[in-house]
Amino acid sequence: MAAGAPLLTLSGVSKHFGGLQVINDLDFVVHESETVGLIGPNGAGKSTVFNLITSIYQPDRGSITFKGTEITGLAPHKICHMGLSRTYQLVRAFLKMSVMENVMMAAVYGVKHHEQGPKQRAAEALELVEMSHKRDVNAAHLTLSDRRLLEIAMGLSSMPSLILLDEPMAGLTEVEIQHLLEVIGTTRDERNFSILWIEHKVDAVLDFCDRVGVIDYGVKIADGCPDDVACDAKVIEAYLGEPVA
Amino acid sequence: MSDQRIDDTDVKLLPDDGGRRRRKLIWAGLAALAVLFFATLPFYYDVHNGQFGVFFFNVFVYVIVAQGWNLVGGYTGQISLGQNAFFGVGAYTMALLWFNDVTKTGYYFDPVLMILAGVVPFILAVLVGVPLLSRLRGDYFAFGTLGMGMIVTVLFINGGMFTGGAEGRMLVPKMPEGAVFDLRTHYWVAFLVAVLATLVVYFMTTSRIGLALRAIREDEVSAASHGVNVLKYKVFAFAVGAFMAGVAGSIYGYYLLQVTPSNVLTSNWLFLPILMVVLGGTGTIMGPWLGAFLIYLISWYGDSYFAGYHPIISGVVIIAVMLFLPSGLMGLGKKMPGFGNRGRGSG
Amino acid sequence: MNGTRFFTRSSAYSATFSKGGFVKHKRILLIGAALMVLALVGVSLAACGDTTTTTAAPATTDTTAGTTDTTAAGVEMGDDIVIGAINSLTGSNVLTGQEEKWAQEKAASDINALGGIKLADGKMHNVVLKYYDDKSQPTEGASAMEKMIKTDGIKIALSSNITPVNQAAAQVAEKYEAYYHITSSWTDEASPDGSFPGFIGGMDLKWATDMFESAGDAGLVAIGAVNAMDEADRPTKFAVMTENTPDGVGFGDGTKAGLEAQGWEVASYEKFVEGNKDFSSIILKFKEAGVDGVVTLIAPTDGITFVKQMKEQNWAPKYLFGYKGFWPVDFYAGLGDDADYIGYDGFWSETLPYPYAKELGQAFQDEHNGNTSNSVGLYYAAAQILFTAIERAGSTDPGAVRDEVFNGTFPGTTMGDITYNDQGIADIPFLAFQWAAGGERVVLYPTEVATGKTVTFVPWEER
Amino acid sequence: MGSLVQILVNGILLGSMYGIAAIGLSLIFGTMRIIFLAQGTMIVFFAYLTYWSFEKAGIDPYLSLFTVIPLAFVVGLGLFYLLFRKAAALEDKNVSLLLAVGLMYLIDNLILKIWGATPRGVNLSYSGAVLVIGDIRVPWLRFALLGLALASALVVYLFLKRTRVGTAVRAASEDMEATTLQGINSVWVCAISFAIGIALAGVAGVGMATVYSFDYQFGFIFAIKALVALALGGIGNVFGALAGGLLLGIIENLAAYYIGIAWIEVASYGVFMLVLIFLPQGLFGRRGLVKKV
Repeated sequence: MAAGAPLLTLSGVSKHFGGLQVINDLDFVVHESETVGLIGPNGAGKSTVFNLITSIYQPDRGSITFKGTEITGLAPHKICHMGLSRTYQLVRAFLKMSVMENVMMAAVYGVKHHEQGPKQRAAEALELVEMSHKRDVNAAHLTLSDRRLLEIAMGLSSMPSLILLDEPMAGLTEVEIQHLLEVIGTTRDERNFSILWIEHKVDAVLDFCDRVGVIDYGVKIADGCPDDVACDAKVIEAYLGEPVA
Repeated sequence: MSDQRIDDTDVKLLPDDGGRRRRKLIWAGLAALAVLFFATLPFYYDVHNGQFGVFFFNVFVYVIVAQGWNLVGGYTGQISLGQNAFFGVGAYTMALLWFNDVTKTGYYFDPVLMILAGVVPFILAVLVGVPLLSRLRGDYFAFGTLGMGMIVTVLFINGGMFTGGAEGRMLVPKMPEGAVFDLRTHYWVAFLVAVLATLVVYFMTTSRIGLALRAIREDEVSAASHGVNVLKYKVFAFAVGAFMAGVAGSIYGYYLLQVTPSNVLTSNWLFLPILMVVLGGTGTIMGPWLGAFLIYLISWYGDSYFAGYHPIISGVVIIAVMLFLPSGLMGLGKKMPGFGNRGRGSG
Repeated sequence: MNGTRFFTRSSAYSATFSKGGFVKHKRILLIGAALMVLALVGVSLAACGDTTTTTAAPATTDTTAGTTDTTAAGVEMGDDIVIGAINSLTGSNVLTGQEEKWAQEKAASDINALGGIKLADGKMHNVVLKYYDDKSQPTEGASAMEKMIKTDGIKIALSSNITPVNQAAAQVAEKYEAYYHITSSWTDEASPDGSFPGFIGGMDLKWATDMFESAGDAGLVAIGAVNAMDEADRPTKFAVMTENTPDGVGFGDGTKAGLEAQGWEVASYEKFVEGNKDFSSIILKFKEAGVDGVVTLIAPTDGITFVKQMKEQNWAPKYLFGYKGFWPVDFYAGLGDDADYIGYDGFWSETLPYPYAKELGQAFQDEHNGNTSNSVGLYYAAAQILFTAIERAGSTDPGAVRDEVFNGTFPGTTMGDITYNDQGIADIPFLAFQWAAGGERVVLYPTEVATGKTVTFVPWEER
Repeated sequence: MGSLVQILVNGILLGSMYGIAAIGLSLIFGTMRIIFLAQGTMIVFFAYLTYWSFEKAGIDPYLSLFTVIPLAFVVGLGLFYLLFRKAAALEDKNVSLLLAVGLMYLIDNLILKIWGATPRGVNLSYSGAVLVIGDIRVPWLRFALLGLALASALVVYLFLKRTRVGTAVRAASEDMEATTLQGINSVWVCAISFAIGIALAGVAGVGMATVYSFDYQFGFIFAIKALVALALGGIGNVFGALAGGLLLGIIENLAAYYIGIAWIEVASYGVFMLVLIFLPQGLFGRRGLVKKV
């Protein structure tokens, strides 16, 4: 519960597609060195939140600040340079490139200036996610869980202060999830960055995060410590109202 | 499409590092031998009068354009359908500057003119590329470049006194006193530039720039979120491709000594290089060479043996290649162990 | 994203899809598709056979080598003389290319039937033509010339029939000292002020000759035919409309200047892109400008569209004269009666009082469903001249043959007596024709060979 | 003023051809992202078939619609399964682009070999009939073409809205991946779109045969014009594609009259580029279709 200064702030963010209001007046904060979960049923608008933060979509209303700077509408690569990196639900590592090339790419372009060279950073990031032995494997030939780890390594190599994890556990087996959680845990302790974690599966997030927000139909319905959220009537209703696939 | 994305059962490791390095060495050796062979060919073969001289000259010109397209279309994944415009603008830059005695630097195979012939398309590509690439992706970019090609063509046709209109510019009368047309010079210049173009593409794509370009090809959004200034690199690749096409245009202009819209702005300079790259292997360094050689071989001998039927044959060849070898000849080797096609489908 | 709603909706469809109804249909449709494709191929082949027996007669053999067996009695036969022929076998210019090829092959087989060409070695030599495809494009014309010289070692060639292609090919011939016997390319020289680069005459070619007309003078036959009209019928305001190609622009500029030099008013000068599909705005413009005479250079396909749209807009000038596209029989066939009273250029007519003209025209008709040609005589004459020059030179040395043509006089061709100047240029007079009602060709100009008088283009409603 | 109206009418009449072709392209491009450059060639091919059935059997072109459309549909299915099935699934769009180019070469030159280089056109007894409204002249055959264009748009629209396959096609043109994930047989959806696209080439072919003179190399420029119309109107919208075609026709006619016929390409492609740059989703396309993700 070591919440520092606010790192990422969403205030009054709204977004609609066609006639569909996907995000409605969302306020949300991530503090320094904080691990925050964002959960919600399928289609609640979780991924859209990420796409709004990383400027893939422009919000209709509201503002997003990162490290005190307004990043609404800023080019995605500039947001990355500011120290915000993300993973994707459907892994978007570069499949035709090797693991090392993937991480190198992120290391070269992710940070503008750093005392460590990109090669060193990339190697370190791979070491952290325990994938150094697969550095010359093409990303296309990795298992799904390795691809997830690869994306995390790519994120790490850009020395972020905040990583957005987009359903990293989707499609993984129990064993793989355990491994992933361990890796994320150790790297977080090592590097001391914040995490904003979207997840469909609730239990892991409740165990792992300092704080959890819940959204449904684009509206935040709960925000607090995991135990409180788990007991919140609205949350339970949201989850039971639409059966988990 | 997506069945390949979540493809976690099929784990295959690439051959170990040593094998890769060995293969790389073999390639480098072969390339060096080939360069040596082509560079010295004029010493033991009559390039000027023999049929292979002009054959290879044409292949080299196509290789330059194809390498340029390879950089944009192959490595960066932006299908440009405007290469003929850059080729033509390059040829016209050379021709008009020469014709109007602008630079006063000698003109016939003047390096200044040839570089300018690349610079002008480069600038054009930046001017066109920034608005197009900042707003359009993939196919829309293809439409946009196609439109640009059409506009450039019409502007040159209607250029009146400036461009010489539909009649273009005749350069023979401008040949310096006593200069003799010798195909050897053309052969060497074209070869040199083709090798240079290949080296530029090679070093660009194996350097850090290459990482960005390949990342953009596979997934622009992801590349951007990993810090790549997508627009900058796309425009850069597009402009370097245009530069190459322009220089190739000037070399071809020096060969024809007559630059007209129907010589240098036709769709031949658009589709043939693309075909060569794709046939050889998109996004491979040797693909354009293989492709250019084969396609030009078909077009050179096709109409000797199947007069009047060669377009039909070309059509069938294109279709057959795309059906059975969509990743090109360079993909043939990869196909053998069974995973050549993997990963191509997703991204 | 709106993933959820989409999911639930479309999964309902997926259920219906997998129920099988579509799968069954699909198989039937697939089999049907395969059958249809087969049927189409069959139909195509049938159609192919159909046309070869009727219209595609000239393309029977590539070379006339077959005649080597028929030796002329008593004279020893030497090796065949192989002459290259650059021709548009594919691309936009095929139609004219086919007529040219027919005429050249006819000339070769005629001379072979007479025993061939006698060279200095005292032997008779048969002529064999080897064709190279210029694909109707200048760059390919240059390639074809390279190929001819380098792969086959042939250094004498008959030309293609579009100016830019021949210019490019001539440029190559010049480099390797091969003789290029050009016809059908504008002969214009460069203008003194350098504003106009000139066509063949502007290139100062040492290794090529050209027998044709200057683009500047070509328009004169249209004017000549106007002058042959009754004073009252003559148009007063002209429009010049041409396709935006080197051929077209050279012609257009020349014609406009020619008309104005003779005191006619040119109210409109338009260049259109080849393959244009809509002329209605231009027709409207002409209509409003009070244009009553049109001189145009236009391809047959565009020409048919143009006249069709003239009729749709109910616009009929007093005089409509077209180069290039209005003379083929196919133009008349494509328009039917609507093509009546349209004037057009020609290089030749079988009615001309030249030796063999009538027979050549008859031979063409026999092999083309009775259709006539107003060009084959030119191509035939070009081949005749080349054969004569080879015979005079006594060898197939390109330089020697060339020297015979420069300043040479060739009497009795199907184009009459032809004399080349010291630039290797022979200007031939164009002819003006008109489609009479019913589709008969009438020669209007020059008046000494005219077979009829220029008739006003009859307004549509009076037909 | 009168002439302006006439120009607009002429433009609309010209544009209806572009429109029909663009609707077909819109389906093919929308679902498979194939830049189908052979569309013009297919149109010419069906124009020849129409011409041929008229010359050989005296079948009125408008009657032959009933044979040409099903034939074209089935040819489309055949082409898809023979050529484009695999290519449509590839991320590398060069393959399908070049397949279309190869097909264009092949069919262009097959037409040349089969029917020759002669320009063809169908001369009907009612070819010259013109509807006269005041000063404005509307040729009936070209008017009929506009009718065909509207009918095509309507039929395709109803197909997309009212049938299950149509809904799947619509879904696919929005997000092929999602469609695949939802278990819709994406191959079949592509096949249907492609076949309808070619069927529309058949419609356009009949129209071309009746109104224009055509030859074997008419196709390429026409395909590009149709692409321009498509991008002008906006992808994923049937009436948008039609409107794009009409707009292109009007631009060309206005340019021909006011600037000069030599400049129509600059005018039409210039407008096209401006639209691409400032309204990437086209004039009538739905916003958000050009997705960033």
